Amino acid sequence: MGENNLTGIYFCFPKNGNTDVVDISEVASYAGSIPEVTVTWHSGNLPLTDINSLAATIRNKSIKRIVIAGDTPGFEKAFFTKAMVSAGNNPEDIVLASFREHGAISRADTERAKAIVACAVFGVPFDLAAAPDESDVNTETLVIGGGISGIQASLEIADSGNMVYLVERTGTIGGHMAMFDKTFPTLDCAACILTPKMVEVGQHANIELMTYCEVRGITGTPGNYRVTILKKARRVNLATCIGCGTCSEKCPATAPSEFDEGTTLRKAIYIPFPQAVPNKYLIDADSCRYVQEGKCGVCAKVCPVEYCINLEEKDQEIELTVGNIIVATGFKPFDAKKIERFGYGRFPNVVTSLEFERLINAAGPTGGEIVFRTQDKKGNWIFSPDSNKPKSIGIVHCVGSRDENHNKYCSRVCCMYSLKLAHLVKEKLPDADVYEYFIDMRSFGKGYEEFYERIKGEGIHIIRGRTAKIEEKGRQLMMRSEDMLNDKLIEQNVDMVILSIGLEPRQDAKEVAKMLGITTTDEGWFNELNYINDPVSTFTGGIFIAGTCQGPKDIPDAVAQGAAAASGVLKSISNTKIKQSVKDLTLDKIESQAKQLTNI
Amino acid sequence: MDFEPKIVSFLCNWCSYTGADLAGTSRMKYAPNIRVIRIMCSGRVEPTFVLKAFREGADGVLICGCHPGDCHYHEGNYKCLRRYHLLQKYLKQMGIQGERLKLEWVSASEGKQFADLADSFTETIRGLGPCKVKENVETLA
Amino acid sequence: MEEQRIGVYLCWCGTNIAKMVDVESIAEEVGKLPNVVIAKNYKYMCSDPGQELIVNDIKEHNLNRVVVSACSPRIHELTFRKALENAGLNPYLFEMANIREQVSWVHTDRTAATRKARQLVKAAINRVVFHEPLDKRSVDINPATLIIGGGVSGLSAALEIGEAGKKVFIVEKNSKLGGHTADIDLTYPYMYSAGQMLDSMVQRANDNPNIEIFLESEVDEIFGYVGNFESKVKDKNGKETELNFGNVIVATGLKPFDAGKIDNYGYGKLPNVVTSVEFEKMLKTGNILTKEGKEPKNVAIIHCVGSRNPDYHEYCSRICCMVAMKFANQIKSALPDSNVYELYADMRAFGKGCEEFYSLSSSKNILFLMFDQKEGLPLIKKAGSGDNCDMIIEMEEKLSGENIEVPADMVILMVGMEAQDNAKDIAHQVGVSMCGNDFYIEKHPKLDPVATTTDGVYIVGGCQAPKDITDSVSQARAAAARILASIAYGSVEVEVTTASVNEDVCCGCQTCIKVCPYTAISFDEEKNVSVVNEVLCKGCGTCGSTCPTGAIKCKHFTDVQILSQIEGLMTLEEV
Amino acid sequence: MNNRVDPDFIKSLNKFGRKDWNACMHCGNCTAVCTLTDRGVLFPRKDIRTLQMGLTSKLATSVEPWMCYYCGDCTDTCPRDANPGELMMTLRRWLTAKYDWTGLSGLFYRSFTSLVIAFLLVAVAIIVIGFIKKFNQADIMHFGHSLEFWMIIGVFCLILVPNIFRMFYFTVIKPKVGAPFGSYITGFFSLIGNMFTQVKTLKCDKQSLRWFEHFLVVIGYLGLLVITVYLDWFGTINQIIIYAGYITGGLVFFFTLLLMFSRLSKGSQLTKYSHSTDWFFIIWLFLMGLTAFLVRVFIDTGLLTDHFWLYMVHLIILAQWGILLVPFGKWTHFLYRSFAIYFSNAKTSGLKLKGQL
Repeated sequence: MGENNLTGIYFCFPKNGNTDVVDISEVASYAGSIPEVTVTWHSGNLPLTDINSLAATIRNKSIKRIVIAGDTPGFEKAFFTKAMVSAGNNPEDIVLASFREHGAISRADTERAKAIVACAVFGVPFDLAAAPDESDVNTETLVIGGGISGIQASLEIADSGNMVYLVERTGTIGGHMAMFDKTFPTLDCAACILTPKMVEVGQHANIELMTYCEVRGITGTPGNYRVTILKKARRVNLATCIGCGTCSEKCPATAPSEFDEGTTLRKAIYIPFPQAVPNKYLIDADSCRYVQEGKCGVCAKVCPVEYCINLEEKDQEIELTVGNIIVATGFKPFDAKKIERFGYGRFPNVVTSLEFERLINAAGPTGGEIVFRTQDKKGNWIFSPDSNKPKSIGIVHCVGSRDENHNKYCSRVCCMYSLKLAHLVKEKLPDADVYEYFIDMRSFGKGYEEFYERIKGEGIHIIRGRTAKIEEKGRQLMMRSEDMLNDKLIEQNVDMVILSIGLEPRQDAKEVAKMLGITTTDEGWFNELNYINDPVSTFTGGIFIAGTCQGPKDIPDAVAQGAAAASGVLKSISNTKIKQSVKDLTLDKIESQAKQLTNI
Repeated sequence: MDFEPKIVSFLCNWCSYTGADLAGTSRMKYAPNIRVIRIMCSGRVEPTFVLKAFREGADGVLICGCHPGDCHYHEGNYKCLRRYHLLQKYLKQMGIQGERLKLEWVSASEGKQFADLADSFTETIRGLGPCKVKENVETLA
Repeated sequence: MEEQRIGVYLCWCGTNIAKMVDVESIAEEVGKLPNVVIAKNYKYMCSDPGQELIVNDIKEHNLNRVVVSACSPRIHELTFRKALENAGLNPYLFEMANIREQVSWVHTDRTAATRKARQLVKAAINRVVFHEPLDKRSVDINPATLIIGGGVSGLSAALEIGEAGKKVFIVEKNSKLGGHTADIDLTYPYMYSAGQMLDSMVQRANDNPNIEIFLESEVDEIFGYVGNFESKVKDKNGKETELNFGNVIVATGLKPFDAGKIDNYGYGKLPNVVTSVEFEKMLKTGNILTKEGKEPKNVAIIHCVGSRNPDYHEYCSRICCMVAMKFANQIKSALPDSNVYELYADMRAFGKGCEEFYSLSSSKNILFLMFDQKEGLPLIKKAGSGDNCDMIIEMEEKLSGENIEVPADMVILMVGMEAQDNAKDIAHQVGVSMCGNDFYIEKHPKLDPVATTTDGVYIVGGCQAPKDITDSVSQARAAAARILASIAYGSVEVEVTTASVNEDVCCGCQTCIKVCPYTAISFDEEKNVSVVNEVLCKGCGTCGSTCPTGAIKCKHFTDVQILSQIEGLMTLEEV
Repeated sequence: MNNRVDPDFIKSLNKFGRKDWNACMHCGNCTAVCTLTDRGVLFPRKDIRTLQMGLTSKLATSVEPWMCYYCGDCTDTCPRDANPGELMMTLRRWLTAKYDWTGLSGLFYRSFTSLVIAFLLVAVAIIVIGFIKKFNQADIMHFGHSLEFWMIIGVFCLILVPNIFRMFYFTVIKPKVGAPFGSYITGFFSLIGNMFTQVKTLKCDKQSLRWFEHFLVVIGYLGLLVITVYLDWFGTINQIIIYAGYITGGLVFFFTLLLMFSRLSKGSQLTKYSHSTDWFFIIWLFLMGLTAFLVRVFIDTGLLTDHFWLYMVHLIILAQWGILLVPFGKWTHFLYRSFAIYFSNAKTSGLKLKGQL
């Protein structure tokens, strides 16, 4: 460093109106105090325009290096590169101090922002300087969420001979994937490929499966976390239940089946679905008459096993100590009711894609028959096998996604699963007309584009133009859209409409993040340590994120991430040391470590 | 008493056997004439097995494997398919109607399809009447 | 053959079985059969008392074979095998008859169901007679790992394993690590510096004693099997190094499509038509200039060059849309008063933060024009004198249906990505299979995206299919997880129910070698017989059924086992 | 070459209204959600595309902007906040300028100052005339009356009619849609109907109240026009005429007041953004109604002689209205709209003839 290597720092102010951001002026004054820095300047909120004057400044002040600091300073880089070149400098000597990249997002992170700037000035990669101390690690791991990512992560770790606690909120593992019929683009059935893995989890010697449980609190430090888990009263003894189903047969109380997206009814004592793991019954307190009204208790009477059903069972809390935690809490589907123009909830045959997955599933409410939604005696809208079949079906893409009024982001999977559903409809109802309305067809993955081409060849009408509204026309539904590639306005009458709903963070994502001490995006997706090259670690040591809780993803990507998170865990177990949290590093520590690295 | 076909069927462990189990777990009903032998892959099915079945008095033999492309061992089901066509020729020479041997793809999710298949195949065989092979062999012997 | 002492156990499964099958009578009958020492029926065989029943009987009546007829073996075979083990009996001396899923739950006529159940039990008894004790086998894992390719995927995998304290060899054919990422200026969607990111990764790799890097080197053929591979690394001076390793990660990445193949775009003929790769260099060096050294007023970016087009590659290259968007932003930053046109087909902004990036870019006066390759590519022509621009792009704009002209001083072709030229050779060397596009095939497209059908060999990053840095890193780490797990475990279980060759009977026709999907069978020239490598064999039995001389025996699914099972099914018809 | 894309055009359009239609990603929602779109009549997305690409000559042929009554549905539901509704409004301004052969309306839209200057000039002219006539009440009121009369004739013959013909040329002749002659005859009556009722507005959901307000203003305005110009409201002694005048005048300034408030409160999408000319239009309409009303009150109460300035003010406003706002401002929209419908019907029947629909 020193005289012959003068550094100028440019600060970009955030362009959006967001107020809770890093205090730029404070960081700027700090930067001014670093000896190597000659000049710091910023444009306030104005965008840069005059390259020549900038080049002049660089020349006059004989600046050799430039640091661009800000939330996402990369947007200004090309401008500076040009200026540096015209000032006769080496464009390689531009360093980005990106606050977002290293997790300095809100005003509270101003200290870290300073550290980021410091590292940039010293020319030391931030993640090298910001290396936390290491400590011993407990070899046991907690995995939160029993969806496909959680399952994958658990198996990877358990196979290494280390203990895993897999905590799942519902009565069975499997997550959303278990609900799907086929999976794109290969169309192999979700259950066939998933259930063997579920069974494996259930039987694995190193996995303690804790279904119907929720994580309530976490204390301690990386490598040595103490976790409080709420074991909800299942009221059926997992050890002795032999899954014969007599109880369910006799149970008088019913409720909409969560697993079938409420498209059919289940009993109050039930197994979520035939291949559930553990394949044991559980009692849903909200719909159980005994729990609610204190009478009934038929299940306990008919149960062939003694003391298997205990209606008096209460919730209890368990304490665990683990070294690492993998968060794989997944997503929640967008609530289609929010878009009134589509009439979901008003028109019985406007269904969500997830409902349709159940409807078309061979193991679903109708054994895979595509039928109209009908009302049963009690007035519940359900799919019953004996009702009629639609002759035409419309599919609406991007429901709740790519929309400033709802979710700005793209949900990544809808295009493909919509194509898949279209294909499945054709398979089951070859004479049915299928109309698919999309904005951009995002078939990006391996074999996806080929799948798209295949579907096009199956006589499905694929139309570019977002459906704007759905109205009831007699017994049918009218979808109004613009077919912009053929310069037409389409008012298409169909019997049934599938809304390809997007993915949303779980409603309690932000609380969970708080409990774990990790951060989320504005929407509530968990933030990774580095979006580009560390997508599964977080700023908290020993806590990893996997699958759709980090952002929408398809199955292969979720699986890969699950495994990737496992690798983070195995890394620390394998060298018996774990890194503490990056977020806890002080400015001084990072500064000094950076200085050391420069001296090397 | 009227004729009750005896049917031996070979199911691959990964798709068809699982499918047959699914038919059970979802309580689908089908004819009790099918007797299942579990093998790892339809590619394992030897001609001898089929002939043995007929020799022992089976009226029909049903082989089920994963759908093309889904084979757990990549292409065992294709191997089986090839062998099946040869077998068909051979059976005819032996005076056994080709319809008595059937090869079908049943995936792990197709419990319903398996149940239907069991019924339809039973009916086919019922239509064909008893297979005489066993008696013939015994009279010869 | 020692005396057969078989114990038969029928399960009621509460009423699930008993309701439809007369288990007691069956127990009574089969009890009379030869070799059957005891036949019992119990309410719940799977329950702990049920299992104790078996264990005790084995000890008491020193049984050496056990048959349980209950639910599907897919549910409880393991349970009962464990029971046998607890009783000190080899778990494979066990057979299960499925009389719930495939009898009691699917039939309605009790007599018929009972008859069927009886036959299944008899068949199981027939079969179990010929069962042989099999020993679980496992091979030790060499903790070292070979990584082919030092791009961002290979690098992340190396760091993951190396920093876990395990040995890693990276073999990179170029003179520096980083692959394509090293040529990139910024990454989308947050415009982070690829260089800075890579610097730290490379530094970590260099500083790590566990990571051994071979630059400008290539791997020779790889021999051995999971846990115990060996190969040679040759550097450019022909210097060879022997390597032994337990796992292989293939991270050979991909290469850009050759834009010269598409006439319409005049790449190579028109000086100011450049590829996205060349433009990245311009961005890094900071001079976005035409060949004439002028700043371009109009810059056109053409998407899907070589992608989504059956004439070249049908697949989508996954990242070009976002890279193009990134270019547009950088151009607008460096040349604020230039016009940027994006000629696209579908805007694939699917990643985290990408759709937001798209809408942000839209607000920067970037003009998005849609074309459809199926109905003809845009045509780039040299502009006339009066046009005051260098080139004219003629295209049919799909969103307006207009035939339009787009002025351009520079055209950037977003070239797609395709498999490396030497993909096939590598595939042969490591023994992975390829799909039509020369990308490597994963073990399972969804649930096993990084493993291959060859145990111990993993494919990550671009060589499996085009993908961006983030997704490549996830894959790399996924593979690392597998490897770390296997190392930690120290050994891998290998299939027990494998095939084996009876050398006296084998005629050396080598048919089996042709049909084996795992190249597990090799030929012993001297003895002139086939030899099964039981580590590679997965026990599908295809070879067994193909073998003309019956020399191949498929353990636990031997001919005699199955044939006698058939007999069992057919006997006891009219009791 | 006129099909050369021109990304700069969109910037030049900013003068005519709020900017940033590049946000549009062409999902087609706006066109589909609109209740007024129909086969062959697709907007606003297509116009957004044309203007993004800067194909001005194509844009000039579009009658669609006149079909929009700005209910705001498209803007409410736009997934990119691209505000298509306001775009239609802006295009209407741009087209008005395009049709106007004098180029003045374009000038007034683009520069506020020039508009103000024009207003001052007119005011000065009136005052000068006042001087010449020595502020003799009878003379001036006579002059005012004839001024009104000639103004209407003049504006109509010299500006409005030629502009309508230009519109006809741009939208029908140039794009060469061979509309059958008959369709012009048959369409004529609906043209008149639309012109005075703007009944198409009712096709928009939640618009009926606005339509009613609008309708009363038009009635009031036309009524006042007839009564003052042809029945010489300020001169007459016929009680019926006088009261009719009061009512119509009242209507005008009362409902314009309402409209002004709604613009200030910015309740609906329509009223969110207001171009300077919108304000001029509505305020002057209001002032006209008000002053006319007061003048007559003063006449009846005999105050006018002492407060003759009031009539001068009225006259100035009247002149500014008649010479500037009517031919070059928003007033023309009600003509263009009706003719747009007239032409587009002709167009569609033309297309039907070609079998393109």
